[in-house]
Amino acid sequence: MSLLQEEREIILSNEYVDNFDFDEVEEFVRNASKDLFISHHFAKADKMLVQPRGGFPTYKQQFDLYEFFVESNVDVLPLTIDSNTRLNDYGTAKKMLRLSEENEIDMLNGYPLVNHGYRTTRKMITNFNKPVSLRHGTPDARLLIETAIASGIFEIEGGPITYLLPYSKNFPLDKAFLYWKYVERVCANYSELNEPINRESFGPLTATLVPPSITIVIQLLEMLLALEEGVKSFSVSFSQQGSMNQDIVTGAVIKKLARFYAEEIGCGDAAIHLVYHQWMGAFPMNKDFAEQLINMSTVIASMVGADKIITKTREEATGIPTPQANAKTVADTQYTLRILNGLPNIVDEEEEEILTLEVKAIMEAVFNDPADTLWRKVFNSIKNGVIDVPFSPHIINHNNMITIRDANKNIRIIDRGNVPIPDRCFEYERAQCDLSKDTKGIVNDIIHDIGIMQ
Amino acid sequence: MSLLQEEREIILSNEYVDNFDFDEVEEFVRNASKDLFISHHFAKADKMLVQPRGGFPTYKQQFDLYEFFVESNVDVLPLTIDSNTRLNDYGTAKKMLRLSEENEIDMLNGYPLVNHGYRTTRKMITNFNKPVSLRHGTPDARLLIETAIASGIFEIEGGPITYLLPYSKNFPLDKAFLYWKYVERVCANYSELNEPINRESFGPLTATLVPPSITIVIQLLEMLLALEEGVKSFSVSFSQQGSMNQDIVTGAVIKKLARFYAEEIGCGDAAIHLVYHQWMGAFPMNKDFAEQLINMSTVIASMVGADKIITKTREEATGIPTPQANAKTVADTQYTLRILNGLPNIVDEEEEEILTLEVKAIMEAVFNDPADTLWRKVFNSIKNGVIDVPFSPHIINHNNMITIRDANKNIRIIDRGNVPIPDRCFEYERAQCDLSKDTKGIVNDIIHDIGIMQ
Amino acid sequence: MKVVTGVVGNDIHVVANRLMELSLNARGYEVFNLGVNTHLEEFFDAVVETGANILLISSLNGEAEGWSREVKALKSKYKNLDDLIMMIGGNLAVGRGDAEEIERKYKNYGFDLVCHQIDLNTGLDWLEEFIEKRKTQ
Amino acid sequence: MKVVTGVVGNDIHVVANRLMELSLNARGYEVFNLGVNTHLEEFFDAVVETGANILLISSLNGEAEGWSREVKALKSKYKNLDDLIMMIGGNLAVGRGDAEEIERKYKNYGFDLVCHQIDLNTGLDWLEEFIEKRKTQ
Repeated sequence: MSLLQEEREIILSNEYVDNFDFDEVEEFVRNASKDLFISHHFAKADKMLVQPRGGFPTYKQQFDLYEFFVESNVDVLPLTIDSNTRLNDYGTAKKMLRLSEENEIDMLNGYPLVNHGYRTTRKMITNFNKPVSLRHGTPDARLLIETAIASGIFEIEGGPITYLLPYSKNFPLDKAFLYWKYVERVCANYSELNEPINRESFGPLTATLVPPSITIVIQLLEMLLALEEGVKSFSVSFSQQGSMNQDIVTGAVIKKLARFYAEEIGCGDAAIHLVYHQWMGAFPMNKDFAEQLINMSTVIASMVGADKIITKTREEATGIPTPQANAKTVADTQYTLRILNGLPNIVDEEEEEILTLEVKAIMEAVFNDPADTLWRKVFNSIKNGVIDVPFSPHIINHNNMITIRDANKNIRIIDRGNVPIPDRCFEYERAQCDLSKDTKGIVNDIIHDIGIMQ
Repeated sequence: MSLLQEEREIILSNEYVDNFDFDEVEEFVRNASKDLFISHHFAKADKMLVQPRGGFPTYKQQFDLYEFFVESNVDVLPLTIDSNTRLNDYGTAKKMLRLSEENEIDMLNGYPLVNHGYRTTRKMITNFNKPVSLRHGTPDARLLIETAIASGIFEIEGGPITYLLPYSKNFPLDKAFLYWKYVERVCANYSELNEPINRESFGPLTATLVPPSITIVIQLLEMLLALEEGVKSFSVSFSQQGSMNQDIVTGAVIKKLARFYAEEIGCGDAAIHLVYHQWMGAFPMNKDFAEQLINMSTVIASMVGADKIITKTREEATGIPTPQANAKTVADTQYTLRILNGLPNIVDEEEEEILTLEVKAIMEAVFNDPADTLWRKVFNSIKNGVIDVPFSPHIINHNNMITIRDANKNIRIIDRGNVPIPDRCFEYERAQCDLSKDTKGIVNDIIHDIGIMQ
Repeated sequence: MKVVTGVVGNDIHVVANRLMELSLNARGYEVFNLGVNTHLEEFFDAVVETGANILLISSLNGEAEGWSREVKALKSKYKNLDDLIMMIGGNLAVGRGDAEEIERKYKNYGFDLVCHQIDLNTGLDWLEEFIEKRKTQ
Repeated sequence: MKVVTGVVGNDIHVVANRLMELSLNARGYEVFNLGVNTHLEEFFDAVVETGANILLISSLNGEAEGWSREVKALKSKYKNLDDLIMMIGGNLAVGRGDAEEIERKYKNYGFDLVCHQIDLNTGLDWLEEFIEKRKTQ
């Protein structure tokens, strides 16, 4: 732990940071209530856990939000971090936090955890004694995660690929891998003291026509990078894609392959969970319709067999949802899960086989990269387009894969770019689509497909 | 048509009745717009038709309701009849209609069609030029149906069993069969003039723990009784049962067997449709939850592959829904049907086989009854408990079958009474249940099962 | 012992009635269930015809108040009903009401056992206790 | 012909940009896509580096007003850009605004073609017409 300790000191040499007492933090984690660990809830729960979204600038606002959420019967509390903290700009976050505290207006779009510090935040977390999930979007989350775990937050979302490719144009991807390697090791180390810290990848990516093969490959790779470092509890995730059947197939394949690859690298002892995001694309402006969409997402999540669902609100299209809207979604979702019974057993062998072949082919291409470590193989694979995320703004992403929806709204690959989709699978995907259209028609279709839920 | 004509005259010799001009009515039906015929919409629609509920005493109220519904994008307009008319008490209906017209308060729970008469009502129906479905609950609906068809209402719900066993304690079942025989023949005769008049059976029955085998048997028998008389378009129906899988299995079996038995009696040329009722049992008082339930019903209806869905509203638990609530449900349901894509193909072979065996065994027992006509065989089968509807208030019903829900909320038969459920099926049904409980436990379970959606 | 039971008045809700029959059967009573929508006279006629020991009337929609006043007068027209155990259960008043006040009122109307918004099995336990107590008297 | 394109400012919405690239490619242009979050200087640098004939800037969140005034001054610092076709598209004002008024304003800022809330393919049709017209002049 000496190299880690050295890096730690560099990270902590920062005027905005808590003075860390690591002995005390270890003692805290060792004796922390099992109820704070989502890994513990996953192990004992016989229902899907429900987690809303939410983060406010001030301690008081966040505390009130949690009070509200607990009354609304949430299973997992969210802590969404503000965008200044995501860019490691703690100075601006501090200023905006002070302005938010002094005025009625919110100057931050989330909770500036580093500025609040772990001593303060821990009071809130332990007060509610519910598992908290950290939602951020930070490429360099080292300081943030140290602060989170010291606060009693034992689920950390994100990863080097999923938190970078959808959000950033220029942040160096190689650095992101190294920063997240640190995060994984910190999580792994603390996991030895009590229940495991759960890591969760962010499957929705750009939430825009990403084919399931790309989503799954990235989920598996971030999982492997975490398990390599000793993480023992990991959640792969994806968001509603627009076709119920494709979601069910995606869920089946990701569960099987996560288990398969975890065992391949000798980490079969890790617990792997599945998280489903309610629709992450463009929402209808009509709030009644938004509720229909949300309810349908919950039904599909049940058919997918997710362990946790992350909810949206009826106010999604119109701005930042109120706590009331979030609480309503939670209550509605819990009710829906309660009354939804007699789920059918659904297996689409052909679609599962095609998707499995695609994922395995891409994974093989990544593993065959000549680099010495897994993260460098993955880095190279993104750089050379073996992994290509549709609609990523990042300069390293190839953007040469083209996807459209077929008649059943399944996302299909009609141009594979440099991604090694096997010929048989590629032919199958194209065979589902109307390929008679010219580019103008395809562009119009894509515009339509993006607005599919409106 | 001479015997029919004789009966007609008796029915029409009634001081509250329109002076029927049958030549004019025939001429009207012959030239009526195809859009008024739901059978025409079934044939050409590529989506599930959406039908709300609703009926008001006065012409103006009903007209306003339809105006509202048409704006809300309904596919099928409902005409719900008041309960005095259902009991053929046109005198009271007339008095209450006048009071309703003179005051602000509704003195009837539906539209008194016979009192309004066909000349008046036809103006409204043709004005909107949408198919109208007659919802009543009348054992002797002969005059009502004459009036309905003359008004341009070309879908008639009900049947001798489904409109009697859930609603009446004493009305003679044999008479109901004869009254409905008249209705079928009137529908069949008018069907020769233009598109067919569609008959629809009322599958929900008591909406209380009715097992799918009983529901399907009664649907098939009412279908056969109609086809025998020459009806060419018929809808079988059932309501949400509480287990998604059981609904899907029920839908699959009823579709297959309806086709099978229609062909058995040489009526393979008839068009058979499937109607799904959103949850008909006790609704949650929480209106937000009611909406979740309604949305889930729509999703399940899609998985069942229904041709039409009959909707409920968020106000279900609190009284008679407002037109606004009905319109909202229609808009929500249409949106849900639009965004729900990629339906999986679900086949549960074992459940389908068990259910098919049960239905065929009961049907065989009915056919083997020594009576000379089908309606007498059915009558005898209800009288001797071969057909037994749980929670029917009717004195003829045996009430000896006991059903409970298994862990997946499938309705299972644990006491078959006199219903000839084959041993193998009965063992299968019981094997799904926890039978260790005493009657006190079972009674408590039934109470709980009835409140399953609350 | 023999029980005549049913739902009085215009109520068509059959669920409670059906569960009552199941529960009474399970407790070893011989049950004569008149079902829903039964008139007061029919109950007493059935008691006489069957020689029942117990009359158990359900009323679900709070309309019991209307006809209960007639119970004593009607019962007095029949002979040999002095030992009949009279029990009523269900929703005996609109809204929650005051339970003790309601019980007092219905006992005045001639009922030995009054179960206002009482769980089915609890009510039947009371019935058994009542029968035991009467035996020992 | 060569086109430099991209989304100006802090907007990370990449969809329109990606579809623009697809559509331009399909119409036979050689496309240099600078992607989202591009600064004004980067656009002109890229035009010079690639020798592009057309500069097509997207702005999606109505913030174009802020930096558009600098376009003329900045462009004048570069040599040989007199024949460059300058086009801007997207959401050029908050809310709907008056389309003609918006077009007049952006033409004053130095754009030859202004597409405020115009369908992608319509905008590219306008570009083709403009190129044709200029050829014949």
